[in-house]
Amino acid sequence: MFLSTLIFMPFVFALIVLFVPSKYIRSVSFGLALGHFFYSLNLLRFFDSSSHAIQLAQKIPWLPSLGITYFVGVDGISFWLVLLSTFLTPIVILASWESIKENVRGFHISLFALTSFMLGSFLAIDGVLFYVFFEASLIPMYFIIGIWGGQRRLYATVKFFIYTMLGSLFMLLAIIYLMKLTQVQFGQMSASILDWYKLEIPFVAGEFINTQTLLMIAFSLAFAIKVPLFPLHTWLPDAHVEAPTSGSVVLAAVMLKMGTYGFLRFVIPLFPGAVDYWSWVFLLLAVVGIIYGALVAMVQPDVKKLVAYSSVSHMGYIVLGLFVFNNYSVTGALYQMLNHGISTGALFLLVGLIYERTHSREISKYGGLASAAPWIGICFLIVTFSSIAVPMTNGFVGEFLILLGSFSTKKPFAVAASTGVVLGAAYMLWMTKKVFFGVESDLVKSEKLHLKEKGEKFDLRWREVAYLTPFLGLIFWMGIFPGHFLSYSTASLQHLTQSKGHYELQVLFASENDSKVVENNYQGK
Amino acid sequence: MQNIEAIGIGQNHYLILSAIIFSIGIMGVLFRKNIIMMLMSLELMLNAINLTFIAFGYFNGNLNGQIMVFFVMTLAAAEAAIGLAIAVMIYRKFNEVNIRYFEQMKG
Amino acid sequence: MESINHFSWLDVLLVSPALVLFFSSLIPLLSKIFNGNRETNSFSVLASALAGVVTALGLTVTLGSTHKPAFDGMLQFDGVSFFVSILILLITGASLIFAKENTSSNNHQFSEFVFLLLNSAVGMLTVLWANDLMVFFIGMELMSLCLYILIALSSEGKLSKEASLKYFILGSFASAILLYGVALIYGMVGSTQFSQILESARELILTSRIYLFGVVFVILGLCFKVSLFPFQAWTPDVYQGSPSPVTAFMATGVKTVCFVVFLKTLKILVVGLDSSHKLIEVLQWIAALTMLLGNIAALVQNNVKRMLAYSSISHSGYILIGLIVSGVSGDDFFGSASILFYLASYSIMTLGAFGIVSILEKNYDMQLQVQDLSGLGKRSPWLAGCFTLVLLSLGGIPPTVGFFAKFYIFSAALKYQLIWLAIWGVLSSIISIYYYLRPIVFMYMKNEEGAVLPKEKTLSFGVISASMVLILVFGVMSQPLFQWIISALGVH
Amino acid sequence: MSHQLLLSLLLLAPVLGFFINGFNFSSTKAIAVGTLGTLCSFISFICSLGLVLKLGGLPEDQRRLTVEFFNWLQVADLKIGFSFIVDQISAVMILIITGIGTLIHLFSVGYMSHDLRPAKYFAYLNLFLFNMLLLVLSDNLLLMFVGWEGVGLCSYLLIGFWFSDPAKASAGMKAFITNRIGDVGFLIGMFILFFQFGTLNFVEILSRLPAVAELGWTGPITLSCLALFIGATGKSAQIPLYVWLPDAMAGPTPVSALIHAATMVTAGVYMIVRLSGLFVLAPNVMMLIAVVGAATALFAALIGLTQWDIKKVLAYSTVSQLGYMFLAVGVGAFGGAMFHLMTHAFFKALMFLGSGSVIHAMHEEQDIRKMGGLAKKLPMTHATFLVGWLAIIGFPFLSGFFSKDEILWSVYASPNGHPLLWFIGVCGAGCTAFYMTRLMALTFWGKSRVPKEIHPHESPLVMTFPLIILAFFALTIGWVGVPHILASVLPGHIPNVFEHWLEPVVPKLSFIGKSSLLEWALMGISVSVAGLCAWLAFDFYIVHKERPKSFVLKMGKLYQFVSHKFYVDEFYKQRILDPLIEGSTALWAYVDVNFIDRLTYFIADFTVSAGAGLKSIQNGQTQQYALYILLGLVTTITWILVG
Repeated sequence: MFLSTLIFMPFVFALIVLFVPSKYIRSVSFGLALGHFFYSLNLLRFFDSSSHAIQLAQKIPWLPSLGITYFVGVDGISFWLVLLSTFLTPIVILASWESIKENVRGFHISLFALTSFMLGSFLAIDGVLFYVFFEASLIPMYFIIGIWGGQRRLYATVKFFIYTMLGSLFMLLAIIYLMKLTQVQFGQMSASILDWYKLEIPFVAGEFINTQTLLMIAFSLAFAIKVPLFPLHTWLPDAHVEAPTSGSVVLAAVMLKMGTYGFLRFVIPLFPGAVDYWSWVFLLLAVVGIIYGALVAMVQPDVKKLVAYSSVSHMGYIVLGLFVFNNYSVTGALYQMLNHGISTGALFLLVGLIYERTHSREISKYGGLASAAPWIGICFLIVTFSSIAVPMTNGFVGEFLILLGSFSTKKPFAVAASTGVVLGAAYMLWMTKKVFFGVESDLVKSEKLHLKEKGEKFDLRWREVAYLTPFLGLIFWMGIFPGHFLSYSTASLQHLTQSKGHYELQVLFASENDSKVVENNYQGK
Repeated sequence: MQNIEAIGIGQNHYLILSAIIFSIGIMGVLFRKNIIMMLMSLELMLNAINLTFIAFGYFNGNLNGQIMVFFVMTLAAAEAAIGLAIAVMIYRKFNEVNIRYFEQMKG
Repeated sequence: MESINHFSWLDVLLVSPALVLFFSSLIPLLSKIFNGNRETNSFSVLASALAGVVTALGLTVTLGSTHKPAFDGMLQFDGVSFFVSILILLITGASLIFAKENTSSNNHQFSEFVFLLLNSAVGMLTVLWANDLMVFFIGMELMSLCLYILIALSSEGKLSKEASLKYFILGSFASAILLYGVALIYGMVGSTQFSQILESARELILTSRIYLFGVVFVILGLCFKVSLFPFQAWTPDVYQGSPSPVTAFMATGVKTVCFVVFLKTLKILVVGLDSSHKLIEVLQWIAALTMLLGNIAALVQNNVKRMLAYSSISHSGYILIGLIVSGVSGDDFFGSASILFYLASYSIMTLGAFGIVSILEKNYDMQLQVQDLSGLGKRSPWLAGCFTLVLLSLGGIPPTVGFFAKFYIFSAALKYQLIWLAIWGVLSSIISIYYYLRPIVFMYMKNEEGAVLPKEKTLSFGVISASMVLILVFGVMSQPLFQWIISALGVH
Repeated sequence: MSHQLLLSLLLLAPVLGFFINGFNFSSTKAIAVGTLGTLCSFISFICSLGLVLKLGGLPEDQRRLTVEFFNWLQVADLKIGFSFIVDQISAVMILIITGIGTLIHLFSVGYMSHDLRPAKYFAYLNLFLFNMLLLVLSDNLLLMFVGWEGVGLCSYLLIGFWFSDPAKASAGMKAFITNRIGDVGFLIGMFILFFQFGTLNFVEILSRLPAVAELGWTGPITLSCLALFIGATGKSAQIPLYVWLPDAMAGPTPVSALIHAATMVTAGVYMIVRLSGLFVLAPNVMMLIAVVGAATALFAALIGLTQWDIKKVLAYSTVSQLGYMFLAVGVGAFGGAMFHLMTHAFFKALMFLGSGSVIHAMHEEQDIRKMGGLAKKLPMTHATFLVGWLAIIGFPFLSGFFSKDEILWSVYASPNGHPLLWFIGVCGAGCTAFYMTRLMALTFWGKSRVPKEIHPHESPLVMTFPLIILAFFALTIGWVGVPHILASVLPGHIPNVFEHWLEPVVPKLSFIGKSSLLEWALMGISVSVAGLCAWLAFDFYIVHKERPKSFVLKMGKLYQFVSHKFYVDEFYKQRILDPLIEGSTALWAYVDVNFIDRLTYFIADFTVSAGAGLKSIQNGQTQQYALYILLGLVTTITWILVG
């Protein structure tokens, strides 16, 4: 019940927000989200990090005619992603405190719905349930970008929606096909991922048209668009640029992770043969993405676009780590998912709060911000260092493990990817230099004056301090004590990498009545 | 009746005839511009069908065919009534019975 | 058909829902006549009509799902007809409510309107129950003829008349073709009763060209009614020109009934489509082209009703996939179940959609454009929310019922290796997302103010809200509905 | 005190200073924050002294103190502890770092007294100390890399300390990015080592080394050494990655003294010495290191001849001296390299601080053409600078003399060495003597060319005191490593303490078969070349001042070429950076915007126009609709009958 409560609590919050007087919406939402986060911390208590099984599971019949169940559970792979999602909700509520002025109620409802769907997709162990959450999460994000976004928000949001939808619908077909396979092979239809792991999916090496390869392509398309992997990334810069700060944060920090999580949960364990055979394609795209994203980020005139392309580059590392598929690289990739969530999330928050002050995202209009707002400068520098993987920050651990893992078996890819280390530093520092260093630009000066007249602070305000501090804390905590975080995932990842091709997972149910025997009352002929 | 068969007119003749009449009806609907003429063509099609029914009924040796025809005739009447009503209404409204006049909605 | 000595009151009881509908349809008309051709209070007209519908619904539910022939085997009652007749009665009730609160239908001829609508519903029920090609045809004509006039009854002066004329000419044309098919089948089988056709179909379909012609004619006649390519051309024009409540009624009721009959006739006339793979091929192409054409053409529409019409065409394509599955799958009912599920969910969504359009129309000659919706999200959040939900559901996005409808259809398709159709369906539904999102964009994301401002239309609001609830409930818990359909199909 | 406690304190003191000053970064009380920073640094120095004494107290073959704080990263076979090792090599380093560091902190108190953000400065400086200590003390490559990047980071922050000047901010960025290129090499080297030996711990790696040297270029040891050397070229400013160091002079001068002369830039040398057991197994790489070192030594010295900025001259000098260290390492004279590292740290820190004192006195003027005759105005600075000058040109019996001589001798005599390398080294030494004398002459001697509005004055004691201390060491530190031949003739038989100290941890060179006569001769040659060049410079800039001009006119293009630093920066900009930027812009424009997006639009537009095309089919004509029905009918029937 714990996980279900976790998933559906935000829905209830959304309902509550519907009836809260408009004056209190923000504070009530913040309180609720914070409560939700603290509630989710119970996971640390309940979770047994020494086991690789699906834990705290709950399974009840949902659509028994097709063997579809409401089946949720958590393991080392999804553990931190869940906490990351719950962690971000109160933060983005704080971050949007002043920037969201219209339709505040709707915004918070969307946000809560989004949280629910994201949690659901990380916790779902049933393929169809996963799909439902995965797909449904598009809707609130669509609204968040479309309603509270910037100038070209319509273009961006529709592009985002259709792009993502394009991939996921093919995944739907693949899910259905897997269900059909369970019926053929086990005599009973099942949408449980755990059953799918046991399937023998026909695979012919070297041929394009075979079941496993096609299914892999269908799944990968969905996740590759979500990640996004080069060359399917063009929706991302637009979506990020147009989204409001909070939207960008959630999009970058959690929603993109749904793609990499999908690779880890579905593609890699389900289609070992095909993934093995075709992994070079993914590796190639990942490496191209790393370099391409970095190169293109270097020439962006828009801060947010730069950060967005840096996301493309960083997500390339994660995919590289996943498809190299050894213990180091997968651990690194998982860690990098969190890192990217933290550092890119913080970057978007900072870019957002700068935008709130100056109403411009054009890099060339900035300059000398560090003199005008030293605290913002410090925060930005720290986050930049995390993003370019300076040791002692979180980013380093992930990137190092990914590169180390890649180097053991895929040397050329690792070497190519490591150029991203240099390029990453180049574009981030270039941007930092242009925006923060140098003489205060006219824009900064006038906006500073403007705020001073209004009696507002130009440097970091307390609310902003409140939501940036956790990020900065995490950046160092995760960088200096990665063991605290990795220990929860080690068992799962080790099991995953060691049982390639015969991956199976046990289930530990939260309690007796969380596992009802599922009667499959329809058996087709 | 025997005479008909004696001179070699069989079921197929009737069917072909009715098919021809049906086709004429179709052509009428397709190419006549006058709504009234189109309605008449529709009636022609229905009557071709009636012929088919009768022919089959006769050659199959059961009466159902004939009974069908009564139904069809009733329906045809109802259809004609409604069709004419619509025709009259639009003639009153638009002073026009050319089908090409009614192309407001398209695309 | 020897004599009527099998007549029993039980048969009358079985058809009593239709009778109740018919008699209740007379009440407003009679009261108008006795009032000296003056229109009585539209509310009381509605009340009496609704009372009839509710009584019919009550009778249907009470009679339950029986498997009985009636009237000498002319009618056949079974689980499917039970399920669908409930659906039809609900649709009728909802359409009546919309009609009462829409200016294009609630005019000085509202009594006539109600009379015709209820009789059209009677026609639908007849079609549903028919166990004989001729009865089926008569029911269909009753349904259609009423609709022709219903469209023309609109207060709106130009487009509705044109729509009525178009629908009448094309409908009659298609009916004639269908009837010709009936005649040919009759000629070959010697009877029009389904049970007798079934006996000889397996042999005839392989040997007799004329029978095959007949089957093709009947099927294509049905294709016209459910607006499949290339017989879809009338749909946008007619849907656009008709009063919105009538459109709602047509788009849901007619399509549902005709698809059910389509399913029935396909099974009976062709006896397992495997014996006629050519026909299957044609139907596959029809399905593919219909989905594609409907979705692509809808992309460029600005008129909301016209857009929904094209969307309805594309949905027919999806349903046809299920139909093909149920054809090739022999006695597995998964295809049939998926169709029925799709029809039910499609009806809920489409009723909601046209209901909202009906509410939004300021006056009878308003052509609702997408641009008119601008800013609706602010002015009328509830209605905008409902429309959003409907559109997302039509687009098949979870967690709505539309998603599960597509899910079942695609499941069925993949189960019987119709992979390319499933992929085609997926591709075209991606196209569809664009136009389903467009009104949402206008409602929430445009700053300018649109033309529409919904007035207090409580009853319609109620119906729309109910359909929203159903969309969500069945979206989250589609099992009960699906279970019901499976049991209606006679599986235990 | 136990060595654990000492080490903790050694590391924690600067961190503490960083945090206190960092959170208080807007404080302008230079004295207070400076004292705090210096104090922290001094505590570290005391601790390192304590540690070294402890280490010295141990028997020779057990001189190794290890401390493990916690397990940092553990994934499968990879176990990286937050653990440290104090042995002979790191002992030398921590003494240099904290000792010179403390002096430079002290100097900074005076130097930064008028700055707006002294607290921030001292915070960064303390952070640097911490990272540098991390670098030299870590017992594994990964933790070393942490310090390695950490010092780079601090260098970035301190070079761009006055970030309001875009040029200075750019210099910091350039330093960081250039270093990053090297760091990639370091990373890759680390990966190869890890997969070869299954560990990143220095002690374990060295204990698992094979016995025989690896020939060829593609063996894992050679490749890893090569990659690590690339890392070293980045950090230690060797060809081809040296370009950042001259620009790094944008930072405050004490920073240049500490980071860009004494400590950080020598990290590459330190790393190679640390892994000397590994490097000797890769003779090809060793050869490459020697060649690169020699080339850098000469190349940078040549550029140094033509520079007019006092700090730039010193910067190129640093690059050049680092080249000597690499030359030494390359020929296997690890001890010599460490020795030169140490002496160079003293005299170069001294000269940088001296130049800082000059700049301070000149109100931030750095052009030596606008100086001259400062010896009178700045007597103490001049005196100490003089010591530095003598040390660097290799004046006999000063520190530079001993270390440079040892290197040159090793280069000539080592089995890995080559007379040609020795020749290059001597040429470099000649150039060094020339440009250093030139610097002295133009800055301190001759007539004053100081602009009227500037009134130079001697720096306060807080600045001159460190100068004096450093000068003292620059004079004397060489005596810890007196060469054997010299020791044999000098009274008292001074032992070579330094060599003896390092003996257990670095491979020793054998000079069997090389006569001491040869050594004497070579020493004589190098000293006289240096003396000659120094005299030449004196002649050029003091005696015959018109000569440089005519000389420059005579050399024409060649002079231009050298004074523009061989156009290396321009080359990098035009051939690498500009194409990269242009290429990226093109990539963005053509791949993203014009290809992927265009393709997307094309598909979308195509679909939409297909929809518009369907409008013409749906033309509203009833009879045409009926025709479609008929056509559908006919097609279906034909299909079924014929198809």
